[in-house]
Amino acid sequence: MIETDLLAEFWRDSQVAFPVWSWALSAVIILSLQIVGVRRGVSVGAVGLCLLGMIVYAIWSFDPALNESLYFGSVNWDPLAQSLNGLALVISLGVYLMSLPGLFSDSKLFRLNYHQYPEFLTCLLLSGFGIAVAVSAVDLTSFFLGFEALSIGTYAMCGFFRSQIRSTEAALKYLFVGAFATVVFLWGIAMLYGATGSTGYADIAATIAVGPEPLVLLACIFITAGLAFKFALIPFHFYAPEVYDGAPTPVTAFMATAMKVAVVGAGIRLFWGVLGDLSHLWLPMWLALCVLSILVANVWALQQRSLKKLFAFSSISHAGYIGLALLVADPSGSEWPLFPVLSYITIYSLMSLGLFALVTWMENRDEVFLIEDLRAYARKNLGRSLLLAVFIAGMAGFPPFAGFVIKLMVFQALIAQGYVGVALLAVVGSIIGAIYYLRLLVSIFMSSEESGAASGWSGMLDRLYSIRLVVGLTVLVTCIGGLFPNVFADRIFGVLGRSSVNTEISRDSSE
Amino acid sequence: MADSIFLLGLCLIPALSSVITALAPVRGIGKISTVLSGVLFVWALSHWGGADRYFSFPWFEALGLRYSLHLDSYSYLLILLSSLLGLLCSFYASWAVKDKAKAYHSLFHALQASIIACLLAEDLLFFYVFFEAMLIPMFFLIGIWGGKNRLYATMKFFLYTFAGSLFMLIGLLSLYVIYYQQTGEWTASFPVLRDYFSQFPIAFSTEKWIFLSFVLAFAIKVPLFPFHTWLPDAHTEAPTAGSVILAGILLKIGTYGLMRFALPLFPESAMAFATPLCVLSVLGIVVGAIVAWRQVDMKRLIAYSSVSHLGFVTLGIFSMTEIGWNGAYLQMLSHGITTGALFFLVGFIYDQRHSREIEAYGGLAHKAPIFVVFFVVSSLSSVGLPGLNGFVGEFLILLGSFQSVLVDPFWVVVATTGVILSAIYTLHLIQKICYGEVKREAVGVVDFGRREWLLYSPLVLLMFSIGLYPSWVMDSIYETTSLIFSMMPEAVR
Amino acid sequence: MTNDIDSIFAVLSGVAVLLPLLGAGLWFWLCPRLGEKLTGYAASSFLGISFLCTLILFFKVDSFVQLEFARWISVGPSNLASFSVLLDPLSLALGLVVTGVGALIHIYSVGYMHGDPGFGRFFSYLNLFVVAMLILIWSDNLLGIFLGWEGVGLCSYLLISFWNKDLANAQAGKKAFIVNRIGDFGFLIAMFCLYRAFGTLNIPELLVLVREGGLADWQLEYSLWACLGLVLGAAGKSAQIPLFVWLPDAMAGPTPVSALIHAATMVTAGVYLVCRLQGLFLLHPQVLELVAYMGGATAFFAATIAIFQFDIKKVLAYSTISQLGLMFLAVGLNAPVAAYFHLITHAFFKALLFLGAGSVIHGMHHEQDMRKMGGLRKKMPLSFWTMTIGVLAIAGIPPLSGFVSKDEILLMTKLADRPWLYGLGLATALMTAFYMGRLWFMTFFGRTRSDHEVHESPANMTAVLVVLASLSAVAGVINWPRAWGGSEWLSSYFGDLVYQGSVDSQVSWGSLLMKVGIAVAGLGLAWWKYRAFVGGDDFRSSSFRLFKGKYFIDEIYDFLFVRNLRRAGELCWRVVDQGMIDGSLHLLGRLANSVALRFKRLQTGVLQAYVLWVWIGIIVLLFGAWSLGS
Amino acid sequence: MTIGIAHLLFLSFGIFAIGLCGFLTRRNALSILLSLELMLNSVNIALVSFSKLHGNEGGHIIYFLVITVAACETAVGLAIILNLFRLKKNIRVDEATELRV
Repeated sequence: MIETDLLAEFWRDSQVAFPVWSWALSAVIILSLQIVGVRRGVSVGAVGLCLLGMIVYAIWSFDPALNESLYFGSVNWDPLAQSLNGLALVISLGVYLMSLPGLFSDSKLFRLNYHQYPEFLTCLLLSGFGIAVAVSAVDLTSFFLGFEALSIGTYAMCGFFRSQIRSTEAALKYLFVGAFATVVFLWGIAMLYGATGSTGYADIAATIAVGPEPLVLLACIFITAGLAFKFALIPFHFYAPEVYDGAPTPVTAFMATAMKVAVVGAGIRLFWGVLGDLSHLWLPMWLALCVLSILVANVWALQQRSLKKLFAFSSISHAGYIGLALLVADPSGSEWPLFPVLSYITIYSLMSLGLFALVTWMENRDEVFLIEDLRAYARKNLGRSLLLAVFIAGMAGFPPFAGFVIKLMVFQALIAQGYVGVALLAVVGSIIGAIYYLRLLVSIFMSSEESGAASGWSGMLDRLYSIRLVVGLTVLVTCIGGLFPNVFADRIFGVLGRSSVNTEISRDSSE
Repeated sequence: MADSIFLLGLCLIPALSSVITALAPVRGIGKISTVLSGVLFVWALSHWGGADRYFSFPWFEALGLRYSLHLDSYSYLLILLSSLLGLLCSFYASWAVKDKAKAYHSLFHALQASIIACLLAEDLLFFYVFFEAMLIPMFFLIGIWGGKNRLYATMKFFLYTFAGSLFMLIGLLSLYVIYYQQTGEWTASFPVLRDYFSQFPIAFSTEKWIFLSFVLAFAIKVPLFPFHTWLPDAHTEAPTAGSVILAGILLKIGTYGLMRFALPLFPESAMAFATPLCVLSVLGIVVGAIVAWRQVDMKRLIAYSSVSHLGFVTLGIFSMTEIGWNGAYLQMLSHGITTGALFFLVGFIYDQRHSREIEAYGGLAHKAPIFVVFFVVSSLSSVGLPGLNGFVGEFLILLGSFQSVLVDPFWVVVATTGVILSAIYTLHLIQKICYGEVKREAVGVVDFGRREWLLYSPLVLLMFSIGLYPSWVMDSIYETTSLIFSMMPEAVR
Repeated sequence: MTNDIDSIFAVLSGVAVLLPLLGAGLWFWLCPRLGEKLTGYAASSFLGISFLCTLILFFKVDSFVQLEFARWISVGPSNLASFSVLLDPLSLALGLVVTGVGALIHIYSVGYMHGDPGFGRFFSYLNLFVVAMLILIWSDNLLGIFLGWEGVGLCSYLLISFWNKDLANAQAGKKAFIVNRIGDFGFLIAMFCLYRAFGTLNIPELLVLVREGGLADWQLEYSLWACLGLVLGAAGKSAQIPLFVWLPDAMAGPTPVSALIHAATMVTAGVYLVCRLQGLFLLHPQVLELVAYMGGATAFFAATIAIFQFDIKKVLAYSTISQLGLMFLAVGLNAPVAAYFHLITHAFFKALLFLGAGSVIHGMHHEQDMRKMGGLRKKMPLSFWTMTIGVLAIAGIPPLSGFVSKDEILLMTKLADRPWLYGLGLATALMTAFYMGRLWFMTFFGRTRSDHEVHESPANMTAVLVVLASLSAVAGVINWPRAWGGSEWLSSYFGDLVYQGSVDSQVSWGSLLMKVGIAVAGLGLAWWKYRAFVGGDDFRSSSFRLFKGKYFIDEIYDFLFVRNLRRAGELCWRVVDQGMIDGSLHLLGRLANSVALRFKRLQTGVLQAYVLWVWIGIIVLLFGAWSLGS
Repeated sequence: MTIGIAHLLFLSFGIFAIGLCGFLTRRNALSILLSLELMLNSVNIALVSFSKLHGNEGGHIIYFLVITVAACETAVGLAIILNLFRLKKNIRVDEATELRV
């Protein structure tokens, strides 16, 4: 006999955390529509509507003061979770809009594989659900549940183009290496649980504060390794280039951005919330990993021939920057520690979303998209190459664009916390980064040889203007973000940054 | 006119004209672009002799970063020079640039906009943003309309400057953070920082590194001796109007930065590092000159001569004397005019015969006498003949640095040998091109038309007017220099 | 009352300087419209007017006048330099010579340059030269002098490479400008030292400060360096020992140019400068000693070369260097009046000799080699007689001006008891007489060796020759020594403006006879060797190879400086720029790419390798944390 | 002697090591899946033993979750392996190097 008050509490929590389980609800709706046997277009439209509804609700219900722990302490719905969930929603909408034109594409590959398009979208929604849970989890179990839902959803999406060996192989690689990473995570969780005897973040933090056990050191290592894997930092990054190259481009966009959003949310809570006092253990490791990945990823990208592999390495180096931003999100550091990390993750996600949308628009899915295909691309399609130039300048961090502002935030925070040496290394990294970005610009605009294959491709038939919408909005963000960062930075992050996110993180301000 | 309207107009006119030329029809693009540059020039001219102007609006409120614009005679004269050269370049490009003219003019005006914004900037980070933003239009100008191995040149140009200035960013941010740690308030506005750090100077060990990061970025831009190897490639491969603006203005942003930001902010470390930097400048003068003598390509010769002339400017700056500074600033202006004219002249014959080899020409004095007159006058001004603008700046720099306590007179004597070396390579160039029998390429050269007269006469008039009566420029320069020096610590004055 | 006199002086000096400047701007585009004759005479009349103004000034000005026209270079309050005029005996005397001889040469050039396509351009340059020369001698501060200094250097460059179709002329012009520039380098260093020592560049102020004395030792040290710089500048401009190489090559220009610039006026700028700043030089007697020895050595050395030249203008060029050496000798021994006197007389007879040579060349259709001339006595009588006066004057035959002024210098050297220098002076006088006689006999006597049909020069050229001949005959009276009943007008005119060394009034007939004997002996020797000259080489034996090769100075300079500078340039370009700096950057680039390639090989595509790397990562973290933790 | 937490941990580490070796050496995709399962179960043992140590049921909850997640992963894994087989007629992992451009 279930006590009625438990049920009542569960029902009340659900009303507050509607944005979290609304993902799962919409996934269920789509599946039920499929079972009913509705036409494919209707269910695809339904997904769009659900996503839009969720975004509107998230914006409407955004309340910086709200900070409740729900579902018996397993999830904590605070501004950090709300904003990252909103970002995940925007990313999913972007991926949805990017993959939409595939329906009308006449190439055999799309016609064959887009029969399961609604199922693909269900995986997308379920992965989104995973992010929402992972971002707001304050308990080891919900943290594990969130990450697993996200990973498994993404494995499935990677393999969407069943008829193409590249996509299947990408899925295979991603699954096996990802599964291993899950085992690493599990060991971390097990040891943490073993050392402290409880799974809630608050209790773990309390026990650690009393007296840290040797087992916790092992737990730190495994959890850092797990998060580093999801971020694809250097020693754990090997899967990223091939999976990003093989998977369908919208999925690559999702992996490059959404995974990082989940890791940022979980990382803040885990690192600064739970293991805050042990920072002398995990901080040097995380710092080394991030700096290594900024430098090595940029060097590694110099010799890449495939465009998407190049962007994979660039996203690895950006992950390094986000890692550094995470590093300086120390609550005792500055008056609003989360500012650099959140501004970086948002601008970076929107920029790379736009970039990959542009790549989907330009690419011809049947063959590998090499860099030399882009030679003298500006001769025939000037518009798309100008957009590409803006994104490249943004990702490389050239000043008038938003990419520079977010790097500025990270450098400023690093120097404020005394990591001047790290800032210098990060600068060297972005110089190396500038090399291959410039090479790209040079080959697109300035090469005098005959134009590469890309100019010949007709590219995705964007009848519903969905890709152009995504690209247009993100270009706007990149330009406005650079020249007038005040427009959005102050309102959204100032508020968030300044209001103390009262999970365990901001314990100090209360003490 | 209210400060805000004027300053915003100064920034927005080139930006808008960049957009307008991008959208305008291809047919009359040359005229439209020239008219727009003319508007900017007149707009800048209208402030002649006016008092300083201030205006600022928030850029990033949370971090106390503001778009703060400040116009004083240092930035005003450079803006005037930039808009004048811009007008001449647009006029020149209206008939010289045929392929992708719209993109050319649009990028050109974007370059003007970022230069002016950079010169007006008083907030350190705002200055940094446009100090970098300048590179992108220049990168495309050199890359698309450049010469044979333009790809190498433009990559090298962009990466060199980008790398240098990123280290300045770290220095800048550490200054910004130190100010926050000591006063608890975020701001990067230059006067606030300067006044604060003149009362509570930073420990010399940290100030040294910040100063060096500033000097590194500006040394690459100037270029100071060891960092100059990007200049010859960038100048040789840039299109004519591009190399005029590159030589005329972009190099001066480096020296302007030194005079405006680096030295006033860190006088102690400036004094400590003055001697080695002066020695580097003198090396730049001598090496730049003797290497220029060995060049076979005209533009490369003029590029190395710019390295030599700007060696004089940095010598004047680092000697930390009032005369030296006045001379340095005047030399910046006159170098802009002279080298601008020289690049236009080389462009004039390059566009007709498409060859920059010195050996390919000869005996132009008989085929294009008017061209030779202008060429000889500009070259003599670059040699520093008294009565022309090159001499006044050079003389004041050498006189000032001779009085300076920071640099040993021996080095100033070595710098003065630059006067001989500049005569050697310039006369070598004049003789090879203008005198002797009419050789291969020179046969086809057509002399000046009406539009060339219109293009070159303002520059030559400026050369003579600054040469014979420099005080119409010197007086306003002197005001700002004495203002800056009055804020320097006692030891320097 | 004083200010309206000043205003008259201002107008006069203004007209004297600005009129030719206006002319310089007019002639080159007015000439095609007005025709050669009109342009030439208009230019000469402009010069005539400015000569008249100088003449009026010469008579009107009693002690000295200082007028300021406009500010030039000033840094805030401290006014470094302004366009201002200092009219005193020194500048007015030279001003008269410059404008007088200049006007005569302008008239001569109308005939000489007849039919030349660049006629207008030539007269513009000549007018510009006179303007620059006047600025040089009339300016009251060192920067003004420097403006004139470089101006005349520029005009000499433009005029030497006037016929620039032939690359040799352009090369000579370039050489002249660069060597002058080395002199200007010395001048600049002097100005910096003076400004640092005395804080001003204005000459009267400077001389007052020097005369007050009580100078700190660092001021003395800087003024020493300043004097050395000024000597280097003077040597550069007046073609003395280290920097004389440009004058012989400067003969590539038209002959009137050689006459005006490289004989009468520009080359004397060095002497004027040292006389003007004599107060400063007196602080450092050892520098004056250096000047004296430099002058003596140059005089002797140039004379030895002149003997072996076959080109008529080259002989006169080396003779000019030699005579200038004598002037510097006089200045070095505190005899500036003797130097100035010789300067004035030299201006007359050297201009005469050059213009005479010019008319010979004009007659011989631009043939300059004396071996191809000879026997022109009958064909060009007027040129012959005027040239004879010139040759006799420079050789030092008594009544003529050359004898008087050279005797004064030799007298001063004897009085200053410098045995070596006196010996050099006498040897120079002997050699001068010999090579001038050689020139005289080779050109006008013996068989006519040239195949051209020779004709006398037109009237406007010969008239100038006659005027100059009479001037160089009579000029001795300007400073006729008291010992011979003269009034020594020039030294009284200078008065205390310049410091005069020891002057002795009684005459020593012995040394007088000895000097006349030397002149006659020189001419006799020349007569004996060249009366039956039939062409070919006159000094065959190899021992004279050193002299014929002009001591190989040009080759030595080229070997020491030019080639090394070229090699240094190549070194700096190839090794430093492309090798070290660019090399290291490219190395960095290649390094990055090779590392990238090695990384790329790590991507084997095999699944297990990636998982292994994950595990390795964890193990590394473990060791890192363990070592950190313990 | 009683079975203490140390013994249980050694057991789970042992099984984990076996699973890892299997994972790294096997060529066949299916056997890799099997070794993956083995590794997951080794963690389960550790979880349950910690739960026994601390006497509360935190470990058991995670254990149940791990089982469900392992099932899902295997399902997706099998689907991908099936698809791989359909395309390449063999499921040898070291030949799946199409993406090594």
